[in-house]
Amino acid sequence: MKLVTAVIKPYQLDAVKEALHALGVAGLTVSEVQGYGRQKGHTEVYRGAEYTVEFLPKIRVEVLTDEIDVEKIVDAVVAAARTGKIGDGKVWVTAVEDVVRVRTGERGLDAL
Amino acid sequence: MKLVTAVIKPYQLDAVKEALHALGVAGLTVSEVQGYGRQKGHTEVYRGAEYTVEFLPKIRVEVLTDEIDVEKIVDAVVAAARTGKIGDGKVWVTAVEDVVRVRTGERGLDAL
Amino acid sequence: MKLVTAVIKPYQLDAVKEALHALGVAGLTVSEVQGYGRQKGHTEVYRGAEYTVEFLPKIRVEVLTDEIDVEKIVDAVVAAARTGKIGDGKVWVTAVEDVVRVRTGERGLDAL
Amino acid sequence: MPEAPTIDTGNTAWLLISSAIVLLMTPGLALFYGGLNRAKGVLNMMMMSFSAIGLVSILWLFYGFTVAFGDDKGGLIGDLGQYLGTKTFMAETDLWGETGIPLYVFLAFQMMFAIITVALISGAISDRAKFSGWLLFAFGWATLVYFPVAHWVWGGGFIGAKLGALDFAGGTAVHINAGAAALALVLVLGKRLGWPREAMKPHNVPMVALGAGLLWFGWFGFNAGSELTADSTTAIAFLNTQVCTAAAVLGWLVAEWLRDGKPTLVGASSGAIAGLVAITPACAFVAPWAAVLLGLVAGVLCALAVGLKYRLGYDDSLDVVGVHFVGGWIGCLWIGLFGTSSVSSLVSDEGLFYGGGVTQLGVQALSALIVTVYSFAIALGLGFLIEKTIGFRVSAEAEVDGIDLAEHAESGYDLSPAAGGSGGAFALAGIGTPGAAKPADEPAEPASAPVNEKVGG
Amino acid sequence: MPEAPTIDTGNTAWLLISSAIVLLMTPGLALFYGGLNRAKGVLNMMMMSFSAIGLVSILWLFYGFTVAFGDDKGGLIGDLGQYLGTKTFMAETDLWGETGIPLYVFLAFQMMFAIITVALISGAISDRAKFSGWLLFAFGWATLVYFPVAHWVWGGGFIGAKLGALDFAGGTAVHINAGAAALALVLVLGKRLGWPREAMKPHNVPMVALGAGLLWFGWFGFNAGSELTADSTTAIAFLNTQVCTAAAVLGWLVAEWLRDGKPTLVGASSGAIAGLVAITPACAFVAPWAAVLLGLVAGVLCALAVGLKYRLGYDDSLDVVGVHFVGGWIGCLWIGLFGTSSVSSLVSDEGLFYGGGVTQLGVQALSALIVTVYSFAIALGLGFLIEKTIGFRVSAEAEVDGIDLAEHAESGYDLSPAAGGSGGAFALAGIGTPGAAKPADEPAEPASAPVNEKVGG
Amino acid sequence: MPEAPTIDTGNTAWLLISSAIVLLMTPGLALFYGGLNRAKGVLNMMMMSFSAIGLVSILWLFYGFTVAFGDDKGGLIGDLGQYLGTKTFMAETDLWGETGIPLYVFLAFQMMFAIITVALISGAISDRAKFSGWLLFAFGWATLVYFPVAHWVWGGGFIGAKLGALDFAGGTAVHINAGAAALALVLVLGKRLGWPREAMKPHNVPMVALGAGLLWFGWFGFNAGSELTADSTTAIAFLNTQVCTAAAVLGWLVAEWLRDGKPTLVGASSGAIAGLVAITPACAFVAPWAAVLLGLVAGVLCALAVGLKYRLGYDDSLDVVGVHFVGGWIGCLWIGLFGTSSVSSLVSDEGLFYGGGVTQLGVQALSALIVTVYSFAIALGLGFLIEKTIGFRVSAEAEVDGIDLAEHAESGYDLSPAAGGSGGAFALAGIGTPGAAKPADEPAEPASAPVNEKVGG
Ligand SMILES: Nc1ncnc2c1ncn2[C@@H]1O[C@H](COP(=O)(O)OP(=O)(O)O)[C@@H](O)[C@H]1O
Ligand SMILES: Nc1ncnc2c1ncn2[C@@H]1O[C@H](COP(=O)(O)OP(=O)(O)O)[C@@H](O)[C@H]1O
Ligand SMILES: Nc1ncnc2c1ncn2[C@@H]1O[C@H](COP(=O)(O)OP(=O)(O)O)[C@@H](O)[C@H]1O
Repeated sequence: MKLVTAVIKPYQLDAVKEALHALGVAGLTVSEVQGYGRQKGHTEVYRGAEYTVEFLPKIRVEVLTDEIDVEKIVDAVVAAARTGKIGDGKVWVTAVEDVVRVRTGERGLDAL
Repeated sequence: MKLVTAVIKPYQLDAVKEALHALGVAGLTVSEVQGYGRQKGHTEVYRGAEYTVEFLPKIRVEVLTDEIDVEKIVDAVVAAARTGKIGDGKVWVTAVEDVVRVRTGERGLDAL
Repeated sequence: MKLVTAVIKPYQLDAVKEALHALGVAGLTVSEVQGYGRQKGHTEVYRGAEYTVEFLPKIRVEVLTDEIDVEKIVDAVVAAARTGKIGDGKVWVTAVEDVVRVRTGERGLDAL
Repeated sequence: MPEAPTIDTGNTAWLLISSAIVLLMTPGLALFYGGLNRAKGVLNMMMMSFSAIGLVSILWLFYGFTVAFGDDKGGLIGDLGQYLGTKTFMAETDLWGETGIPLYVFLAFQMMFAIITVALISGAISDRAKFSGWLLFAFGWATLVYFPVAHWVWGGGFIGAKLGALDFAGGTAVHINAGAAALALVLVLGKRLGWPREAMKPHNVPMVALGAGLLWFGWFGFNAGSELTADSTTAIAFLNTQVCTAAAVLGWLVAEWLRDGKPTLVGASSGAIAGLVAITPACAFVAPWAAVLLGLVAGVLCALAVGLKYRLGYDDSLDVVGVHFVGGWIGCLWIGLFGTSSVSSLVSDEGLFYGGGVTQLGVQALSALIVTVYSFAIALGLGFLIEKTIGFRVSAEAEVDGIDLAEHAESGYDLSPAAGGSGGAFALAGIGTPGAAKPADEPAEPASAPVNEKVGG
Repeated sequence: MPEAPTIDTGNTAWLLISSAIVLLMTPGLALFYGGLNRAKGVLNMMMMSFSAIGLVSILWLFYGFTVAFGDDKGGLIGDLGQYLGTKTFMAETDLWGETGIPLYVFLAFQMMFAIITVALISGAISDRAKFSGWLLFAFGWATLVYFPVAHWVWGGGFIGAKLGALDFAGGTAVHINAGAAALALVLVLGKRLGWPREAMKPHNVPMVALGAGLLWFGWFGFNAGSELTADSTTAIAFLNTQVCTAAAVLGWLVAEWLRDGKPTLVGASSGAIAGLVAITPACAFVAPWAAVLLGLVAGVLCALAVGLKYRLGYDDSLDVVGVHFVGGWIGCLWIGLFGTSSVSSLVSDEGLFYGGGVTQLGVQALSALIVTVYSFAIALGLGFLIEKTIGFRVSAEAEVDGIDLAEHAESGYDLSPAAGGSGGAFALAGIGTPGAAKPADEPAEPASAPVNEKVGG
Repeated sequence: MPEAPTIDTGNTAWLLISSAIVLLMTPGLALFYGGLNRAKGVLNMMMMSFSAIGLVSILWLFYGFTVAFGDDKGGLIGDLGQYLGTKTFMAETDLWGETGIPLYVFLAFQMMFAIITVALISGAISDRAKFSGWLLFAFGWATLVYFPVAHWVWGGGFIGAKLGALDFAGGTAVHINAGAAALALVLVLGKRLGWPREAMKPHNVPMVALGAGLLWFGWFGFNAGSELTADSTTAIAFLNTQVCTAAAVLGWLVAEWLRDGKPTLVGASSGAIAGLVAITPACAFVAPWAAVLLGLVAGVLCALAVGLKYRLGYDDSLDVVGVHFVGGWIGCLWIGLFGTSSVSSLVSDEGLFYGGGVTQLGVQALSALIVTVYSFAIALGLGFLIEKTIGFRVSAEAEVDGIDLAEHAESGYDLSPAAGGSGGAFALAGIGTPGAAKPADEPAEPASAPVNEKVGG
């Protein structure tokens, strides 16, 4: 079992979701994060004081999958999330030892 | 060392927390996430336009633990989070190479 | 490849960010979490009813890095996040099998 | 030969603006209640107020006004034919009494009272009442309770004209009346799921304070407007409203400070409402110093009263009983204690503290009791009728998911710290939309893929 | 010998406070529109209203008032020299007509109308208009359209004085006028990125309801204030405003209930605005029951009309056309249907339902048509001129990131459930600040490292 | 034989409603300040305003009014016995001067001024003042500074009656007075932790704009109400208030645009306040065009002034000094520059630009200086006294965690994008409650496990 985690630009979420859907991925979990990297933040102004917001809003997408599909999923996410501009984000893979579906108690592949 | 991650229904958090407490788990970290899966979202209406909210609010619970307790913890979380309805969520386990308690610098089991 | 995850006190984020910067870490991802542990929550009052907020706001910091730097990074984060009071948080390390930079498709170390 | 009454532009101006600010009280109440509520029911809570404006205005125009203010029939009801809403009153003589005010201004002013009285009840039943049930209840209670009770108290009916009970701006007719109905509905609907184990605290305290501010503002029209003209009675009603309310803010804060260790903004806002409620019946009958005392007493007592529900086990969600019912009773009795003819010629029996004995006090208590019993009984009956027929309470599932989604298919906020600002990834990602497009990815044919737009079917 | 007119304090009081509450309508509109907007553009949306207050007030003082209300020149424009803003009018005789009201009060009252009419337009172009473009448009449209049209309708110009069209408080001059301009701007600016695939729903519904509440409140000044004096016409205008609006709330809710299965708070708020718009021209000319009917019709029709944009493919973001243009037309024609001399002596031709034939109806339609065509044409021209010169639409990138950041370098909220409270780690962490200090870590020299403070350069 | 003065209903109506809208200014201020503040201190900020309403109302009733408006004693103070709050003034002759207004209306109107003047100060000390310290300060400063200064300026005291300084509605008595006290408190309390390294930006900008809108609205009562009657002076005061404020919005926006590259909504709101402050003393003394000029100047200068704190190193958190103190001085001096007897008969020495020399300018400056020095000195003394006795500043820990939790045990928001809506898992999970129950898991015995309810001990 693997966990694919992607940190992407918010506007790409829909494309990523559809790409995963096309691969038959049935579920995913997303959350709000703030990213810091090569991409520059923006500047706000408040009563003559100017300051920089360095963190940028990003979306983290997490997909549990089996070993076989993992490459396809990574490729699909990367392709769908790409705009070609700095700040497109990262995708990474970690090993998962076990997965359980809460509703049924099924384990491993059946839990997905 | 292991990390147990659970994505559960918000209303089950309290039960999960108490189940973990009963096992002597001293700490945990939770965050807001949005889930997509078999469970259907809901529909909102705005000035005659109707649209579907596909993502559902879920809570992610993370517990660092040692190898010995991990099965007990997974079972406890699964039992406490279960309502039997679609969307109850997933629990998964990953290996952790090291843990440090920031306050003291303690490592490994002592850090929990 | 490794993933260093830290759960820290919100006010320490800036110090952690600067410590990482000093080590040449180019990117990181942060998110809001709520922590439960030894540190006590606070009490709120509402029309004569008093209740305890058990979860405390924390920040999760995630840094992808290569094997070589991981110890330095952990040490730097622990040092920067420490206030010496209960609730300073945890830092842990997990193995990452692969990382991709979405923009370019670069993999592994080049993706950082 | 007495001159025919003509319009007094000053009085008319005062009552026009009073009517407008009393109308504003109901949106103010919607904010006050809405902010006190949990976020997942804020819209339903506000809808109960906004729908009361819509519904009660129409009922009042067509028959409520004539029931309440038509010529008295047997002490119980106004002449039904006199002011039916199908008629038009634009003659030069269509003024209200000796006030120099057009009839329609008085009708509009009193309309705003009917609206807010109904809306007040909704705070007790937050997060669990079907919207259709609420509308039905509002219709029934306005018709069977508010309109006749307004007649009894102000329109020449038995409480005001025979019994001689005093109620300048609505202690019995408005606050005790609404509070008793609220208690009845709480018994019909039962507790919210999880209450009282969960605290169910306010989701937006600045909004609570905003609502309290608008209510305070509008209440000057409510109380000082009730004189109908601009004179020195208006002046003292205005002043008493201010100082009693100020004292009640202090009273509630002190009670919190002593009991809980901390004074809160929810407490300050609640204290303001308690003071406003308490001074409502008494504002033109007591001296300013007695109004200050009333405020302190009402602030402290209502702060204590809102805790009673935990002991008695009824879930009066936003404390309509603890604030309006209790505050209304205190203010109503205060006239029997501190009412004095040196302030108002309407006071025939001096209050107890002025050596006038307990006559007026007894009359006040009786009037409050009658309204309490009548309103409670009818509301209970109406509530059960609705529960047994169309059902009054939403399903447990709807309650857990949130009544805003279940009853109104909308949710209060889509903020994400600052959508598009320093945070707000979810909002940027268009979560909650039918499909977040890539920036430049516009549909080829503009109208081809609307978001399930249903207008054209 | 007729007495020289003197100040009537009652009328003056009424018009002073009416002016104040009409001014409050524009912040109310900013909240209404701002809440309906997505969070990332809330500030820009509100800025369009606030800047309209700033800009139009000054234009009105200096030349708008004399264009609109100076002595008529050829039915088209007021005497330009008569009330130029450089003059001062403090003589005892500087009153407005026979109303007993100082000239400056009338000038101020009408100023508030000019402001909000301009601000109304902004709802159509949310999230995509350059702020500089908006300012230029506001300046041009106020000057070329609103000021003369106000003259045509109310200032002695051809629509009111020659054609004999009736418009008590601004159905044509305000709502149709603004609605037609809004449609023109939508055509110039095009759709928001992602529309209509994304739903772009309101980010803060309680704020929408608050805005609607303030608009409703201020509208009493708008409509009943338009009588200028406090008399029985004022009274019926006030009452009709209330009951028509109440009915429109119900009408919109019923339409939603039948069509979508759920009534919403956005619907109740929108229905209120639809009712207020519709009664605006007719409030002093129809009987209360006819106002109720108007409200029901306007509530239902506007609820249907806001869906038209999906079929026709134009992105009138917050439905200025569907509510103000459509509602304005309905109200304007209503006078031809239900206007009656038994309510107002200004009605010379009875409405169709009173057996008066279609004369007035035709006149009403013609007046609405003239204003529609004129406003649309000039707005279209102005819009294209701005687009071709300084550019009217922001870049796609600015639109995606959010117009608040792009045009105003600020973001609406920094909440994080409750910064420092039960949540809010980000706010505690000082994300969005130039460097969050450790608590005790203050800079050694206080003024040495300001946050890029630029005042002193 | 002169007739005994009788009540003028028009004037009374105007002052009643003016009093009500001036009261509304303080909740408006609470929203304005609260929105500008960080989220973790929004409630404390609003509490300072709400508690000022509670406290100062009572002080004013009992002795403030007689100190300020009792018959003058030696130019310094009013007759203490004359209007003590224990007395009642309901005689037919209890009117205020020649205005035809009941004494109690004037007392209430002026009460609202005392309240807001005290509340204004709180903006300077955000996020770090103990609530008990604030209450003590409010009590002391109102008593020792505001009440006598109001007497000096308006009540027959030496500044107005002897010196001949003009201050129509409170440039010296209110804004300079509060601004000088604010500066003193900033020196006593010191900087917020992290300032100026962290930007500490507004947490809720729409709330700032709402507050500004309510302040603008109420200010018409403040300025035009200060004439006490409804006449042509009222009219020009009203108009000048509007056009000066509008110009100041534009002025501030232009200053931002040139300096920072972007105009902001916080800037537009701040500009409005700056304009309102500046016109306050001058509104009845200058021609409308001069009011426009004043607005532009005040808008630009205050926009620059708010940056000064970074250079001088004092943390006037929400810029009370930069806006109220600076704006107050500008408006006060403006009378010496553009005051003219062609607008008001109260102007005896024409302003400099009307060829009247520098007499009035000097008098104005002197009056402003006296109030500045007196208020600053007493506030400084009071502040230090409080700091040395009960302590005025909260602990560093309380400041980091948030003053709302530390001083009031509550937090502003529990939103989570939309609890129960499209997001809001935390709110659904009941985080922040003593134990979130499973949906159907109700306690067996309703009242057995209340949430630590303490009422009954
Ligand atoms: N070393 C890292 N560890 C964790 N997250 C990272 C790391 N580097 C970048 N990120 C995440 O990826 C996002 C994009 O990175 P950035 O350097 O801006 O652009 P790019 O990936 O296109 O080179 C960041 O906003 C951050 O959320
Ligand atoms: N493959 C997956 N990867 C990550 N998270 C998943 C995955 N599948 C489901 N989830 C998470 O689990 C939640 C529940 O899944 P769902 O399919 O709705 O119900 P169930 O788990 O009962 O079959 C989802 O909302 C999502 O957050
Ligand atoms: N076993 C655990 N698993 C996951 N997170 C934990 C665990 N224990 C503690 N934490 C996180 O670390 C934070 C600090 O822990 P706490 O016990 O309060 O203090 P300390 O780490 O100083 O002993 C908690 O708020 C929680 O977010």
